[in-house]
Amino acid sequence: MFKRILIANRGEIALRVIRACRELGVETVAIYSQADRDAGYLQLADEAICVGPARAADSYLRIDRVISAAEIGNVQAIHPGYGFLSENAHFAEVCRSCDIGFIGPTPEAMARVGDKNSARALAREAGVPCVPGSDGLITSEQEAVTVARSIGFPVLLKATAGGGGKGMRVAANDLALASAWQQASAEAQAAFGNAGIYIERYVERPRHVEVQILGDTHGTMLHLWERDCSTQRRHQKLIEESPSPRLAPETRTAMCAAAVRLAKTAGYHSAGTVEFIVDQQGNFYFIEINARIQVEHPVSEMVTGIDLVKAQIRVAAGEKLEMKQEDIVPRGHAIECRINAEDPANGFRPCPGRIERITAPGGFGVRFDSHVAAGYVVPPHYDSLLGKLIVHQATRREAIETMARALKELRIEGIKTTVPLHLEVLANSAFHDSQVDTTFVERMLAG
Amino acid sequence: MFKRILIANRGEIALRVIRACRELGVETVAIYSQADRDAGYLQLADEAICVGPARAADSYLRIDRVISAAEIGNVQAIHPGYGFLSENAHFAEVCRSCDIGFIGPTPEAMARVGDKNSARALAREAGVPCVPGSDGLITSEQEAVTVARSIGFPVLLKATAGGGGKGMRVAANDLALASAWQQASAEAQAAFGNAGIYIERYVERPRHVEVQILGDTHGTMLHLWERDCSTQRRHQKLIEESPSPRLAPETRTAMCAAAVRLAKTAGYHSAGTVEFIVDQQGNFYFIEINARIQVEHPVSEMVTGIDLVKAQIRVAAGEKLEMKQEDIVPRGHAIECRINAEDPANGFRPCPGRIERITAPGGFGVRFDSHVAAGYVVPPHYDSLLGKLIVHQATRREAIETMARALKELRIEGIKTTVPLHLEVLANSAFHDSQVDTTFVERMLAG
Amino acid sequence: MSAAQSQGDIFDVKKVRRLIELMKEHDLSEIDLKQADQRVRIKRGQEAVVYAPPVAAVAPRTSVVAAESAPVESSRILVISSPMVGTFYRSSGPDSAPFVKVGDRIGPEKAVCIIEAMKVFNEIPAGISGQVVAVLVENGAAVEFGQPLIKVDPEA
Amino acid sequence: MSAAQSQGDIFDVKKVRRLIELMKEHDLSEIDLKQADQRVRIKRGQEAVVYAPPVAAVAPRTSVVAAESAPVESSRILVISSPMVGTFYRSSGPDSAPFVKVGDRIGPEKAVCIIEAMKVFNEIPAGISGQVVAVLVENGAAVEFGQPLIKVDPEA
Repeated sequence: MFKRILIANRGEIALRVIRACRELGVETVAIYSQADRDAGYLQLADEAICVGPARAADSYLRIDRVISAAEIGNVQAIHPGYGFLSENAHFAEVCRSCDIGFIGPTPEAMARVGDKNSARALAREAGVPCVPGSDGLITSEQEAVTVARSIGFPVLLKATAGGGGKGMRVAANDLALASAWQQASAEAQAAFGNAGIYIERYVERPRHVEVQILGDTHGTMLHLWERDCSTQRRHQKLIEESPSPRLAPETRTAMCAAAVRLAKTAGYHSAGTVEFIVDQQGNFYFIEINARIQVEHPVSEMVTGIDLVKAQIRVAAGEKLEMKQEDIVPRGHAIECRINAEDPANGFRPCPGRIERITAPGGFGVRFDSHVAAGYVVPPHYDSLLGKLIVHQATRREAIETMARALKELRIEGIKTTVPLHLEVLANSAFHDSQVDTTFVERMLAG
Repeated sequence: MFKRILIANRGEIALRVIRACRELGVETVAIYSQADRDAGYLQLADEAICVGPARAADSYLRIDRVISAAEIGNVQAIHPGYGFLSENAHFAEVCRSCDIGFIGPTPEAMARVGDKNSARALAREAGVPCVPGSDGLITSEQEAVTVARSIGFPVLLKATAGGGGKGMRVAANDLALASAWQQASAEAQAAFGNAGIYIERYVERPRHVEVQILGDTHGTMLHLWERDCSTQRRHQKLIEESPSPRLAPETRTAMCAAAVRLAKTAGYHSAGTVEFIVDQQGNFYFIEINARIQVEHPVSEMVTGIDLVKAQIRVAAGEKLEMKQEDIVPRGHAIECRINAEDPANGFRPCPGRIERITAPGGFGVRFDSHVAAGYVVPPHYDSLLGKLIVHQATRREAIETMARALKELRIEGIKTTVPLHLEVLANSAFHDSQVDTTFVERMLAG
Repeated sequence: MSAAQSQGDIFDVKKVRRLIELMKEHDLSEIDLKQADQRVRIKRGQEAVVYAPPVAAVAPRTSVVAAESAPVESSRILVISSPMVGTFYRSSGPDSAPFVKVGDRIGPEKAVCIIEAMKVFNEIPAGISGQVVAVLVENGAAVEFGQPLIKVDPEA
Repeated sequence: MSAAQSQGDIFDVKKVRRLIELMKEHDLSEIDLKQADQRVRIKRGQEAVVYAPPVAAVAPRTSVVAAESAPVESSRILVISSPMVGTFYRSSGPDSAPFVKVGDRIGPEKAVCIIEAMKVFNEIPAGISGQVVAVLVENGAAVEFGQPLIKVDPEA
């Protein structure tokens, strides 16, 4: 096991990794920007090193500074968290060349699954269903039209380097396709420096279901069942749960097996997530692999009883996974609500500022993962996640009741949060009946 | 289901019941003494009624005032919590005569198990092993000597109405027995108004293991497996865990079956605890039944996934238990540490006062049940329990690691607590090896 | 809910003004009234520590509601508060006259109300002498322990 | 809900204004009104400790390390702080003389130290003129971003 690792991240995931390390007896070096210098979780690390000013591009995203901090911090490995450098294959390569362990997949596997087009090729190789679409990148508008006609309208244009909905366009016919093509490639070029676009059939009102995978460097690859993240707003996940409600048992088994097959084909190890969409007929299609720990990993932890971050650190240190697939038996139902510093009444505008008072919920089945405390100032430079409220109960109905109870106990004074939105979703009958697809929240808010 | 219930208690257990009710959609009426008027949990109740001054005998223990509050609060039932009136059969009777539901066993069952001597008779009837001892109360010193010789020294003298170690004496021979007899009966008379004493063989260095039971009013009686509460100081439990380490599987099964048999013989329903001691040879002996929810109930909740307080309210409302014994499968290992306002460096003197700041621990496997917050003033009138820190992990070793991590995250400023003592126990190799009996903490503190 | 409605709107500024005038009149530094889910709390003057010199005179802290059961002097007006939890009645029956009304002169033995608890009707004696200046609770309302019931001016 | 509605909007600014006027008029320090799930709480003036004359002059808070990389004035002394994370070296090699020592006069172009980061040795220029008054970090020590390295008196 590592003696000391560096955490190349901030906020709740930095605290999450510190907690895992403290339980493993591993020392931690935290890095921080000047905007985060007063954050309380830094005191739980064994050492904290300032790597730059508030702007992420000058601090958390600066590979040279993070590596320097790892060197002066004298660590054996780096945990990248999520976001920032976590899916940057070049960063993973630099770590390797500096002889610093990277707590994640190899740079090669990361690159293989990171590009959507090559990931689709891997999926086909592994016999995992993809949304019908182009075999590779589309290079001209004419080709786009030909492909779209062959797979059938409506179609979805996606940036190969994309994420978070950027560079995505839906086209219902030839005419719409022409302008969508130009917008999508321009947007992709601007956002990712890569104008590569591919085309898929547009699946209407899909559910977003993803499979948590976990593999070691000795050839074992397991899944920790699925999460349903259909409750989204503008492609941003709001509520995640496990198991996915209304998923047929055979679909579930097939999807989890497909995820493991795909990960093995990619030569993947560590924790990761294989994302699928499920259409209204219950067919599932591979979308992408997230080569890192995910924000919503706690719901899988709750139902399986497995600490994913500790497992991730253990396999990075070369340990074998002791468990077998048949040992991973889900129990009960878990739900996570992301508590963001946003104002639901004001177009979900980020709402940085000082938290005057906070009362965390507690009791049976409640977990609150948050780096904030009274007096904490939410900096405007990063994402607006304040914490994650996770509940675990015997049934989905009880999980909803516990979540509503816990949300009402959670008091955050000084800034606006997404708590009222969550309460609205939980009270919605479509959510109760699990009639949720990725368009649900927007329809609810419009209604 | 009840529409509205009154909670005849205070502190963390009052908050625990409020949380259960909020999840069940049941309204709550809290009562409070003038010392508790500013306690934050009162705001989570639908109504709060002051029942008297700080002294418990003038407020929480006043049956007339509690019943009046139930009447003006217009409730259908009363949850008594633990302590105070929870095991007062007369109070349960008054509730019945006032047509107010009592969330607990019937007064008859409570009376039957509440008296230790009659509980021993029930145990013999149910074929549950008791520590060899007198058949009933001892009425003279001469009889004490005769009985002690027949069961063999050393012997333990216990008050039939006792609890918390009061009225208990060990005697190693005839001479010691004479003075022990007089002290014990005088102490029992003073403490409980009942000088009744019985004699048992003294079991050296026993483990304290108890079985959680849960029954409905339709004849179903289940167990939720056992808890080990051997980590005590002066008969006060400090740390509880489930499952009990080093308990042979067949002992465990036999003990749990015995608890259910005994509860059925007593005509018991609701939640309750059957306490046993286990001697160094692994034999178990019945000690007593606690006819209420217990402080340490969360460890059983964590390993079974069953919310005991909600179940208790449901069965009190006449609902049938849906689950079967074979559905109650323990998972992982849970540990609870009682966080008391006591000064370990000063003979564990209670340490009331104002809490200036509190940081609650969080993350995977951590539950913190506490009614205190920054600014809370711990009143000197009641027990010193500030909260309960509970962890749940796959294995006992990991549970210990998570507990140590969480205890170090928990910061309470302004008063002294038992946190340092817990850290000392967790670091002790005898505790790691589960070589713990009820004398362990005192031996550890003696150095 | 019914209790809240019967007591009317505590956010009524006029009511608050009357309370404040009472505070000034009697030089109170704090009023804290709580009933069911209603609470009125008003502080006057500098609450906290004043370091000298010169030392500011700090008004003596008085409490109108904290007493165990006996009324406590607050400047001049005394308050009879409820010694138990129950239902407050101003008279011994629906057709009877109230035990006391504003303006009555009373002695310590005078029954001022009945509080019903557990079907027992308890006559509450005044315990003090003076003139009734206010009856604070409506007939039939629930009262908790320590709740102010009747105000008495002992010097009137 | 109905009770809340019947009481009207407690966020009514006019009502709050009247409450505040009331507070000013009567020199109240706090008002706290609570009913059902509504609450109005207003505090006025100095909540806490009041120190008497003479008031001690509190030094203005300054930060010598908060700047992005440029030194920040604190009274007269300027500080050169580290523009990166790395290892600090006072000289270009074990046998070389230090770039600067206390008492040296330096100009903006003058290299004052080397910071090694990722095997790259970065010469750090002073950026300012003046006299070195202190070297704050030991040779070979790790430095973080923004850490003060050298103090310079620009007016000496």
